[in-house]
Amino acid sequence: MSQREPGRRDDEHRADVPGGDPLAPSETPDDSVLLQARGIRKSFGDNEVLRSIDLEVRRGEVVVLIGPSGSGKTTVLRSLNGLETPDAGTIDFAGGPSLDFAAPIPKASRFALRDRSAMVFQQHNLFPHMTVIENVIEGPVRVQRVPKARAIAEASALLDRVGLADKRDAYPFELSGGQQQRVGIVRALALKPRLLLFDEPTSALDPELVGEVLQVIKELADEGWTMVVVTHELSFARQAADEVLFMDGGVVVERGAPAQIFTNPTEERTRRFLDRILRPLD
Amino acid sequence: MSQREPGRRDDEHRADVPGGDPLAPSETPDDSVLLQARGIRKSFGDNEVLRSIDLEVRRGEVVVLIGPSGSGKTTVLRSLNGLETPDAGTIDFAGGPSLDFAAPIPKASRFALRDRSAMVFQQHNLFPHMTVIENVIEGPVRVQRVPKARAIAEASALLDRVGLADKRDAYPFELSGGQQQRVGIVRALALKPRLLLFDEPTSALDPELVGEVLQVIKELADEGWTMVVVTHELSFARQAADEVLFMDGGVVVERGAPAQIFTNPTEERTRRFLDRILRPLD
Amino acid sequence: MNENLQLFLDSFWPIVLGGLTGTIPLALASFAIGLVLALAVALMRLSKNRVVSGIARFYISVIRGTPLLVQLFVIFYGMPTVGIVLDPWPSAIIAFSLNVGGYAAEVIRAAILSVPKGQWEAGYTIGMSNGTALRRIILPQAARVSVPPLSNTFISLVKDTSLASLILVTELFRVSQEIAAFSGQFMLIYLEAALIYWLFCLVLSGGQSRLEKRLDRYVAT
Amino acid sequence: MNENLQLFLDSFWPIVLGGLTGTIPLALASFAIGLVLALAVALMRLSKNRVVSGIARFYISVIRGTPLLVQLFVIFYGMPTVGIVLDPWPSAIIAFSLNVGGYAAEVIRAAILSVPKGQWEAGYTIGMSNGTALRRIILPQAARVSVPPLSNTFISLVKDTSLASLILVTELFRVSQEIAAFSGQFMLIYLEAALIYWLFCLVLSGGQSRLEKRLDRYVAT
Amino acid sequence: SSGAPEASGGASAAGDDFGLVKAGTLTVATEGTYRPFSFHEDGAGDLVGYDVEVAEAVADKLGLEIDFQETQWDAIFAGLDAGRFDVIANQVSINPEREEQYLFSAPYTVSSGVIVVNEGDTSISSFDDLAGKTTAQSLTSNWYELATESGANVEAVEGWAQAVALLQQGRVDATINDELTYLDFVNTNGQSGIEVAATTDDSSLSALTFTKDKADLVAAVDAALEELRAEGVLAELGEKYFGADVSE
Ligand SMILES: Nc1ncnc2c1ncn2[C@@H]1O[C@H](COP(=O)(O)OP(=O)(O)OP(=O)(O)O)[C@@H](O)[C@H]1O
Ligand SMILES: Nc1ncnc2c1ncn2[C@@H]1O[C@H](COP(=O)(O)OP(=O)(O)OP(=O)(O)O)[C@@H](O)[C@H]1O
Ligand SMILES: [Mg+2]
Ligand SMILES: [Mg+2]
Repeated sequence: MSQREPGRRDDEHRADVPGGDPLAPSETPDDSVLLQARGIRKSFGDNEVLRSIDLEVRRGEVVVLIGPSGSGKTTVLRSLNGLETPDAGTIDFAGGPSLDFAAPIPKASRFALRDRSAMVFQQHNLFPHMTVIENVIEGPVRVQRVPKARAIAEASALLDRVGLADKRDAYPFELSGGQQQRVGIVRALALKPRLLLFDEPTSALDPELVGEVLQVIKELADEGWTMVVVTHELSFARQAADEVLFMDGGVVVERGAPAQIFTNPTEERTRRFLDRILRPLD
Repeated sequence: MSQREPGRRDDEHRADVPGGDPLAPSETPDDSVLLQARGIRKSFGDNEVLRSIDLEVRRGEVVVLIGPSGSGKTTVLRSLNGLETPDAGTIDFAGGPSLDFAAPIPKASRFALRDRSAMVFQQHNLFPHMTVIENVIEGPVRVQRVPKARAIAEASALLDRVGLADKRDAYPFELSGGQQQRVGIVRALALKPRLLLFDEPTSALDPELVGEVLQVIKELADEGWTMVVVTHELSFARQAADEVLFMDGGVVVERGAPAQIFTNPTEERTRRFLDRILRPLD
Repeated sequence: MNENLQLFLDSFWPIVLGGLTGTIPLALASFAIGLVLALAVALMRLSKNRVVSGIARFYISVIRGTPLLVQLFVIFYGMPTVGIVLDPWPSAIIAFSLNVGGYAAEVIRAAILSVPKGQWEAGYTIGMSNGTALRRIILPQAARVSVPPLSNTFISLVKDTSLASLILVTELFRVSQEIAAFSGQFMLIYLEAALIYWLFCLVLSGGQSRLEKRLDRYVAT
Repeated sequence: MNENLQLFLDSFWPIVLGGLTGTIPLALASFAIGLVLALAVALMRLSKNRVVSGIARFYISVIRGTPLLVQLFVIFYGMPTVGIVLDPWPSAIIAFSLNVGGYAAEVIRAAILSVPKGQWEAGYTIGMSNGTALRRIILPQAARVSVPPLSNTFISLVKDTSLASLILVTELFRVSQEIAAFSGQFMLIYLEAALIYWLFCLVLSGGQSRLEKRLDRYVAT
Repeated sequence: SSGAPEASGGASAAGDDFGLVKAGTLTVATEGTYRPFSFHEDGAGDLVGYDVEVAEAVADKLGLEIDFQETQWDAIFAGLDAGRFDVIANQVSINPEREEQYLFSAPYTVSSGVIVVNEGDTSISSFDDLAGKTTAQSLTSNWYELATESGANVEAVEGWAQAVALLQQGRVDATINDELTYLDFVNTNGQSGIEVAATTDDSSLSALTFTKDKADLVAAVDAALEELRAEGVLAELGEKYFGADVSE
C-alpha cells in the first residue's frame, strides 16, 4: 500500500494472532452503508458502456449483478476497484476514500480505492511464475509490508480453510481450474479488503468444479464478508444474495431481493433474460 | 475427399437440387446400426485414457456422452472422427470403412473414417482468415470437389436455416460466440456426413447464448440426423437424447435412456457426478 | 564545410543508384528465394522423422553460427575448387538466399507452431490432408504472425548485402567505399551511406505496415 | 595439403584465444549493458507520452536502419571531431551496446506485450503500482518469452563483433585476418574461423537451452 | 581455367593459349579503392589509377581485351587462387613468402616507404625511433611487417584514410606507407598537418601477380612491360599520377 488513509482502523490486521480466524471478514456486519456509488458513467470511445449506475452496499451484504454479455457488469466492478476510471459519478467508502470523477483523481485516492476492495477474476489471473503461497503473500508482503513470516502463517491458514493446505508449494499450472480459482479467492482475502469483488468466478470452470468454488464464496458470505458478485449461477444468487441487480445496456434495469427478481421480475427484459438462461431450449 | 468408398451410395449429395432441404440428414432413420465401436483403447504415454470403450449408434439416434473432465469424452469423439488413432479396438461404419486398430491403419481408411463424420468443436475452430461462407464451402469445394456455385447455393441455404443468412460475408471475429458456433455446425453439415460429433458445443458460450445453439442442435436431432454429443447441458440431454452414456476414468460406467440415468442412476459415481452439476451448492 | 557539402551532394545520387541497382534487387531476389527455402527447412524441422529434422537443424545451426562473410567466400571462391564456377550475381543470390533460408526458417517454424492446433483439426475434420490443411488453413494464418520478424530479417538482409562487394557485386556500400577512397572523407561518406540505408529501411517499413494491415483485416483490432 | 593442415593446427589456438580474449568479453559486456538500455527503450516505446515513445522509435529506427559498421565509425572516428576521444574497447562496447539496445528493445517490448493484460490487473488489484507490477509480475514472465529471440540477438552480436577489428579491437576475426594476410591462405583460415564461431555458438545455444528450461519450470510442458 | 596445363616452354603470342579465365580477355583484379593506384575518378566515375592504366597498356600490347574485377584485399588472393582472375594489379609488393606461392611480373613500381608523423613531432626521425611507438597500418600492406620489425605497436586499420585520421586525432604516433600514397594525399589535401619523418633505404618493388601455372602469360607480360618501358609509356603514366617516373 503506498499510503494509509487516516480513517482506517488500526485493528485491520485482525488475524495477527496465528490461530485467529483467517476467514473472518474485515468488516463487522452492522447494516451501515460500506460503499455508495452514484451516477457512474463510462464510455469507451463512442461506446457508452455505463450510463449512470447507482449502487449501495451495506456491511456484510452480498450484492449479485446479473445481465447479458456486454451490459457493463465487469466495468462496474472494475470501476469500484479503481482499475477503470469512470467519466463521471462518485464512489464513497465509509471511512474513505471519497472520489468524485468530475475532476481528475489524485493517484493517492486511486490507490486508496484499490486498497479497500480486492477482485477475483474470471480467468483467475494467478501469477504463473509464483507458487501458490507466493501468490497469496505477494500483496501483503510487497504492498502492505506485512512481515513475511506473519504473511505466510496467515496465508497458510487461509489455504487450509479452502482445502488447499497441501498445494502451498505447487505452481498454478499444477492445479485444477477449481483449485486455481480458490487460490485466487485466498489471494484476495489475504489483503483483508473491506469489499470482495467477484467477476464470474466460476464461468471458466468445468461444470463439476463449479460447486467447490461457489461453496467457498457462499461460506464467505455466510461469515459476513461484504461482496459484489457477477455471476450466471442463479442458484447461488438465490441462496446467497441479499440483493440482485439486473443490468442491461449500461443501466440497472431492475433491482430487488432474489426471491422477487427470480420469481416475479417486473421488467420484461429481466424476464426474457432469465428465461433464456433457465430454459434455453424453449 | 481423397477417395470414394465402393459401398458409398451415389445419391449422397442429396441436396443437389437447390430447394432441396439442406437440413435433411444424410441418413434415413431406419433403426439399423450406423456405427459400431468395440473395445477402443487409447493411452497417452503411461496415461490410459480409454480402457475398452464400446459404442453403438443407430441411424437417426442421438447419443449423449457425459462425465467429469478428463474422463475421455473428447478422446472418444476424436477416435470416431479419425483425429486420434486408438491403440486397439474396432470401428465399423455401415457401408464402410471397417477399421481394426490392432494393425496399422492404411491412410485411405483413415480418410474414409473422417469422411463419414464431421466434428463441431468446443472452441468452434472456425478459420479466422475466411468469411463465413468461405468457411462453409471450404470442405465441399476443396475436399469433396463439389462445384463452387453449387456449394455456395447449399451453404447459403444452410446458413439461412440457422438464421445467419445476413452474416455470409462476415469474418468469424465479427460474430458473437453463439453465431460462431452455429457457423461451426453449418460447416459440419455442409460435408453431409453420416454422423455429427459435437464436443461440448456450448460450454465456451455466454449463458444467454447457449439456447440458440442448443436449439439448432435439437432441431437437427428432431430431423433425424445421427449424432454423438458431449455436453454438460443436462436439460438438452433429457429432451433430445435417445441414449446417455456416463463415462469416468476412461470407461463407460453406465448407459441408458435419459429418464433412467437422470432420475435413477444405478451407479453411485453417476449419482455423485449429477449431484455436483445439478446442485453445486449442497 | 562547403566543400564537404558539395561532396555530399555529388555523392548522393551515385550511392542511391548503387542501392537501386545493387542492394535492392539483390535483397529482393535473395529474400524471395530464401523464403521458399525457409519454408521447406521449417517443414523439415517440424517433421517427426528425426533424420529429416536433424538435417534441418544442422543447416540452421551452420547458417546462423558462421559469419556470412565466410559463406560468401565459400560459394564464390571455394566452389571453383570443386569445379563449380558461378558469376558474382548468381553466387551472391545463392549465398544470401541460403542465409535467409536459415534465419527465416526459425521464424516460419515459430509462426506455424503459433497457429492453434484446433485449426489443423478443423481442417482434418472437413477431410483435408496434411498438405491441404497446411496450405489453405495454417500458412495464411502463419503469414500474419511472421510479417514483423520476417521484415526484420529483410532489413538485416538489406544491410548485409554490403558484403556482396567482396564477391564483385557493386552495391550501395561498395559505391560509398569507392567515393571514400577517392576523397579520403570516409566519415562523411559512410554517414551518407548510413542515411541512405536508413531511408531505404523507412520505405521498406512503410511497406511492412501496409502488408500487416492487409493481413490483419480478419482479426479484431 | 599437409602444409595446410599444419597451418590449420597452428592457427587454431591463436584464433580461439582471439575469441576468448576479444569476441566473448566484448559480446558479453555489450550484451549486458545493451539489455539494460533495451529495457529502458522498450518502456519508453510503450509510454503513452508521444514524445517519449517517439524518441524511442527514432532511436530504434536509426539503430536498425543503419549499418553497424557506420555506427562503429561514428563513435570511434567521428566523436573525436566533437572532442570525445575514446579508446578502442570503450568505443566498441558503447557502439555494440547501443546496437543491442535498439534490436533487443523490440524483443523486450513484444515480450512485455505478450504477458496477458490480466496479469497487470491482478497486480493492481493487490495494490501494486505500475513499477512494482512491472518488476514483480510482468518482467519475470516476459523474460521467459524473450529468451529465444534474445539469444538470437546475442549470437548475431558474437559474429558482429568481428567489425570491432575496424576500430582496433583484436578479436577472433582480426586474428584470422592477420594469419590469412601473412599466409595468403584466406579460404582455409576463414573456414577455420567460421568453424570456431560455430563452436562458440553451439556452446552458447547450450546455455540458452539450460536457461529456457530453468525459466520454464512454472509452465506445463 | 583452373585446370590449365602447366606451361610447357615455347611461349606463344596467341592470347588464347595463356589459359585465360575468359579467352581473349585479361581479367584483372584490383581494389578500386586504393588511391592513386586503383580508384574511381571523382569517386563514382570510371576506374582509373596508375596500376589500372599499366594493366590496360599491357593488355593492349598483348592484343587482349581487359576486364577489371573490383574486390577487397581479403578476397583478392582467394579469387586468384580460385581461378577467377588472371592477374592482380594492386601494388602487390614482392616478398619471399608470396614468391613461394605466386609468380610476379617485372616490377612496375619502385618506391620507398615513409614514416608519416604529425607536423612538429621530433621524437621520430628514423625507423629505429619507432620502437615502443604506435603506428596505424593496413593489414594488407607489407608496411605492416616493416612497422613490426621496427619494434612499433601496430594498430591495424582499413586503409590509408583511417590511418591518417588516427594520426591526426593523436591516437597513434605514426603510420608507414608508400611514399607515393603520401604524395598523392598531400597533393589533394595540402599538408594537413602531417609530414614525413624518415624514408626507407631499400625500396619496395610492386609487380603484377599471377598463379604458378601462368608462366607463359608472365613471360608475355614481361615482354610487354619491357616494351612499354622502352617506349616511355610507364614513365608517362608515372608523370601523370605522381609527377615522376616510378617504374625504376
Ligand atoms: N477496454 C475497453 N475498451 C473498449 N471497450 C470496452 C473495454 N472494456 C469493455 N468494453 C466494452 O464495454 C462493454 C461492456 O463490457 P463489460 O465487460 O463491462 O460487459 P459485461 O457485462 O462484463 O459482459 P460479459 O458478461 O461478456 O463479461 C462491452 O461492449 C465491451 O465491448
Ligand atoms: N494429446 C494428448 N496428449 C496427452 N494426454 C492427452 C492428450 N489428449 C488428452 N489427454 C489426456 O487424456 C485424458 C482424457 O482427455 P479428454 O480430453 O478425452 O477428456 P474429456 O472427458 O474430454 O475432458 P473435458 O471434459 O475436460 O473436455 C486427460 O487426462 C487428458 O489429459
Ligand atoms: Mg464481464
Ligand atoms: Mg473434452
